[in-house]
Amino acid sequence: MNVYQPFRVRIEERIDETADTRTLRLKFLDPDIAEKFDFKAGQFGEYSVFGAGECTFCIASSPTRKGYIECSFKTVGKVTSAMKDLEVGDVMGFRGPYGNAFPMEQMHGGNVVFIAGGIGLAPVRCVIWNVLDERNKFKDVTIVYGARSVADLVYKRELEDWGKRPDVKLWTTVDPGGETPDWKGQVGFVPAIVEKASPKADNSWAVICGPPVMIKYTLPVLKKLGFTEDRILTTLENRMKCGIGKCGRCNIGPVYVCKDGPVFTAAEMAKLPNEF
Amino acid sequence: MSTTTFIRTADLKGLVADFNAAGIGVAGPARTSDGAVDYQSITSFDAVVLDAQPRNSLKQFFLPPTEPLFKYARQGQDVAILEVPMSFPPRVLIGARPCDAAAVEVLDRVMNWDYKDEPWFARRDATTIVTFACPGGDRSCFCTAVGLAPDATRGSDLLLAPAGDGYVVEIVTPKGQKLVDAYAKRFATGAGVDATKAYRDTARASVEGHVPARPDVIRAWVETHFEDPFWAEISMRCHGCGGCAASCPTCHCFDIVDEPETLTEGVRRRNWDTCQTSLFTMHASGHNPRHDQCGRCRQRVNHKFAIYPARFNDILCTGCGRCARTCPAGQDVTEILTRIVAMATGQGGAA
Amino acid sequence: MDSATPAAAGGFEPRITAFVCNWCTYTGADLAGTSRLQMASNVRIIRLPCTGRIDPMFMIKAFERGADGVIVSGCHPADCHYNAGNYHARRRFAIFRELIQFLGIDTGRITFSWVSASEGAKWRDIVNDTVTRVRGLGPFTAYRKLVVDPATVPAAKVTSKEVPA
Amino acid sequence: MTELRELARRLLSEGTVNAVLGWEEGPRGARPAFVTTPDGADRLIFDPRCVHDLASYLSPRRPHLKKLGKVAVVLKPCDARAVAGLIRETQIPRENVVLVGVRCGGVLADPESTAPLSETTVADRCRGCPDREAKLADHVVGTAGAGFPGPSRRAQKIEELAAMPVDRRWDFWQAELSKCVRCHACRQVCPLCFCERCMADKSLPRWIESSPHARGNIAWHITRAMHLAGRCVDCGECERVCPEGIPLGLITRKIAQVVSDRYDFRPSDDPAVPAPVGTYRMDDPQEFIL
Repeated sequence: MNVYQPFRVRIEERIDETADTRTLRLKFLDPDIAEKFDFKAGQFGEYSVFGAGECTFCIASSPTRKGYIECSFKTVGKVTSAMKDLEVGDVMGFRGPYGNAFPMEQMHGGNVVFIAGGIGLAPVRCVIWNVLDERNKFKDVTIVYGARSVADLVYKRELEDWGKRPDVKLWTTVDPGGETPDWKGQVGFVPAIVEKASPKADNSWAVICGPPVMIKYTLPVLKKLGFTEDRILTTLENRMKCGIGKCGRCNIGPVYVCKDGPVFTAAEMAKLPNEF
Repeated sequence: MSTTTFIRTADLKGLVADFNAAGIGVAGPARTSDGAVDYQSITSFDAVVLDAQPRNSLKQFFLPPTEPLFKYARQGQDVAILEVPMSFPPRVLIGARPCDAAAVEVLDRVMNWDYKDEPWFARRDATTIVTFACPGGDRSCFCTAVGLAPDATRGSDLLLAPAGDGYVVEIVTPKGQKLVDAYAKRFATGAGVDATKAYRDTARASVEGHVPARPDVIRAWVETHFEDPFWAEISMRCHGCGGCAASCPTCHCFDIVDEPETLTEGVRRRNWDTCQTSLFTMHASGHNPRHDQCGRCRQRVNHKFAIYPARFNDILCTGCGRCARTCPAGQDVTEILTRIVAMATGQGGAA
Repeated sequence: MDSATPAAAGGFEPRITAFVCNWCTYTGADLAGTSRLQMASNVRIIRLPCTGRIDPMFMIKAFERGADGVIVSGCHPADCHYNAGNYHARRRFAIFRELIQFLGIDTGRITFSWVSASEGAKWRDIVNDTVTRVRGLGPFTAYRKLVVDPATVPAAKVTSKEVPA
Repeated sequence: MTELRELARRLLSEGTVNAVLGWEEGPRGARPAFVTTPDGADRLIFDPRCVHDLASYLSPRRPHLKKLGKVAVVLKPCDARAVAGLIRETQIPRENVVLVGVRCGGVLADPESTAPLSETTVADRCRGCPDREAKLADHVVGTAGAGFPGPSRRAQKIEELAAMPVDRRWDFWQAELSKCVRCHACRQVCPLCFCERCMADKSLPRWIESSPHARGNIAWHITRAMHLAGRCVDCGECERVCPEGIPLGLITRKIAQVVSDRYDFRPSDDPAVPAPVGTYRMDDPQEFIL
């Protein structure tokens, strides 16, 4: 037994989100682990396909929902390609949870704005679920989610559910040209929609995740709305092998994404050297 | 001062014979077929070469270039995990250099950073390090600039220094004491540490002054000069070969890969890796946060002299100089550090 | 059991991987089959578009995965479906063969041949000769011993893996 | 040396090039130098310690050097063969680089050596080298020694190995190749290993196991040798840089012999001569093919 040996998990369900994005619901084989396993919103794990290797993703489900974990991935490399070939019932590996988490307790009693682009909704979704499962602990909940096109929107069923809830303000948007004739959401880039949604900054937290260019242009909007850098939270990813601070490749300057992250405030991000 | 004892050279030979007889593995610096000196398995103390720095370091005895982490076997949809036992036969490393022994202890920090690396510590537990005080080094040695010395005891269980017809033995750790107790007949009373002073002084003199002993200044400069053109300048000659990392006693970065043996079975292995190659940080998408050699050269210096000190209050370098000796393009860490100190203290340094 | 695979003789049956071109040798092997020519059953054929596609890595991979011998075969010179694939391959094979011989691999483990679509009988001979020759050389244990991993034990029931706060 | 420095100074001050790649005195002997100012030309040296093949720096795999723009590079005759290889394989446009040949009568095995160049200290690959200056060069400077006669010790070792039974040869190579830690230094310094992404780094599929066990190592070294067959210019860098001291030169030299014997090809600094792998003759020998 060593720290690199994963738990075994079985694929309970697989949901195709888009043409190249899929969500897997995983259950621990060992009932003891299934019972004891706990994590915090924002933490990540090393998922493995035996024979292909390991891959790092955040846990896309919420710690408030016990007994399983979910991950969403885009098919790009060796491991994600192998993951795409797995069927329901197949056994995978999981190591974790690793890394820090969103400061859920601190956020209690505040408003929360979620801003996500593309597959970046996966880590944000974990917090959204967490917040909605403990809805009375938070005030206003606003979600701004954008993708390149309607076909690229992930978690479509959940978007529908969130849209129906009276206690959630949901703004979905697609890039100009990405809309379909029956698209009822917004058309435009995420920063513009955030400005349009204009969530109030007072006693608020923003959780943002998406392509670097989206984050780059959304941050000034949030600042203009009055959000301070220490209340804008994001989650980073970098190539990792061990997930536990030893293999030496996820650091951005002095900061280890696996140990100090993956969750960072915009204030912390601003101090990082330009190496991510 | 720790307690000392004494061992005659003849008894040292006998000690290695005792280890052999007891089935304890022995490794030490010995000649290779191509004439170099490597730490390697030995069966006799006669093979030990003490007057040349070994080409490799000790890290391979604790973090092998490749090691299996576990095997897997698929049965239908299920997968069985077969564990590699995390216990290793006892071994004595004899003739270790102080810089190499210290490196092992430096690495204990990261290997135990919140999560214990069992393969590393299982080998650590099984291994006793018998270090010989260094006779002195060449112009690339700079252990005294990173808080060590040719007779530093750090990381060693026993430290031997020559005196008369044998060696004064400093007992550094309980593990060292245990070895001395177990083979008490091989040890005797003899000269004290004082008798080795001249030897130690000569060694120290040979390595001093190659790099200013200002690790704090180096760290401060590296921490505040991420974008300095210095990095681009020194990286021009770098081939990105990673020879420095391979020979380094403290470079410990690794890769984890799955290797299928058959359609249903395979092994997950951990292999040495190096920050000097582009693949090291490349994302599956093709994006590479460390996209050129400039960033990679900076990373190596940064990790050793700024990041590790910030994390563990310890320098990830023991001044052995191997990276300078092995670099095919003449990149020299002593030069880099000396220039950094010069730039930091306002004494120029630009080429 | 036909005469070319005397399994009763000693137990060792070599595993042979054949890399053949689609146009000539594969068709030739097919002809051998449809002509009901008797031959050893030790060969597993991997069909490729052309000998020009047969990278020496394929042969290394075959040995890695347990082959005791390899057959490489394609169109005769001047017969290549793509005009020159076999000419290019011929140079690479020649160099590869001398290289592995230099590194200590018995070249008796690899058969190179040209077998046309009409040479079913030649394919049978190539197969039988190779099987006999490799049987004589014995299993390729030297290659299989290149990696010897420590004995493993089934994973203990994991119950106490720490979940950090 | 003065001639070299004057030429470099002129090329830099006239703006013909932005940088001159040559050798300088480093902390441990000679090492590659990147001179970007006319005054810096005085740093340049050439002596038998200048063993490094600077053609490596012209490889397109080094994007950080592209920033230098047009460069001049100082070349020994063997290095010129590497440049010819890069031109032949359309990796660098000839007009983008100024080639400064230095006349050479052999170099030492080790750039740190302080020994005079002699029959015993000369790099083994220089024994029997017929080239004293690069024909490909735009400028040629310096004077050449007489060179050293062959055969090289490697050639003798190759014969010795060839005479061994095959399984003893296997044992010899396993002892050597098992030392490999797969740092890939041999690839990184090779002037002709210019692939954007090396086959050894590709994982879909994983042809070459990346683990430094004997099985991965032999696959890597066979592949490396095959990919350099007929392209290797015998600059000796792979063997020099190997941190484990593996005699890689024996493998490349062996293949050079095969290519020479079978296809009458010897690496030259003429980019117009086609490489032997990638071309063919209809009557190439095929005695090994049934």
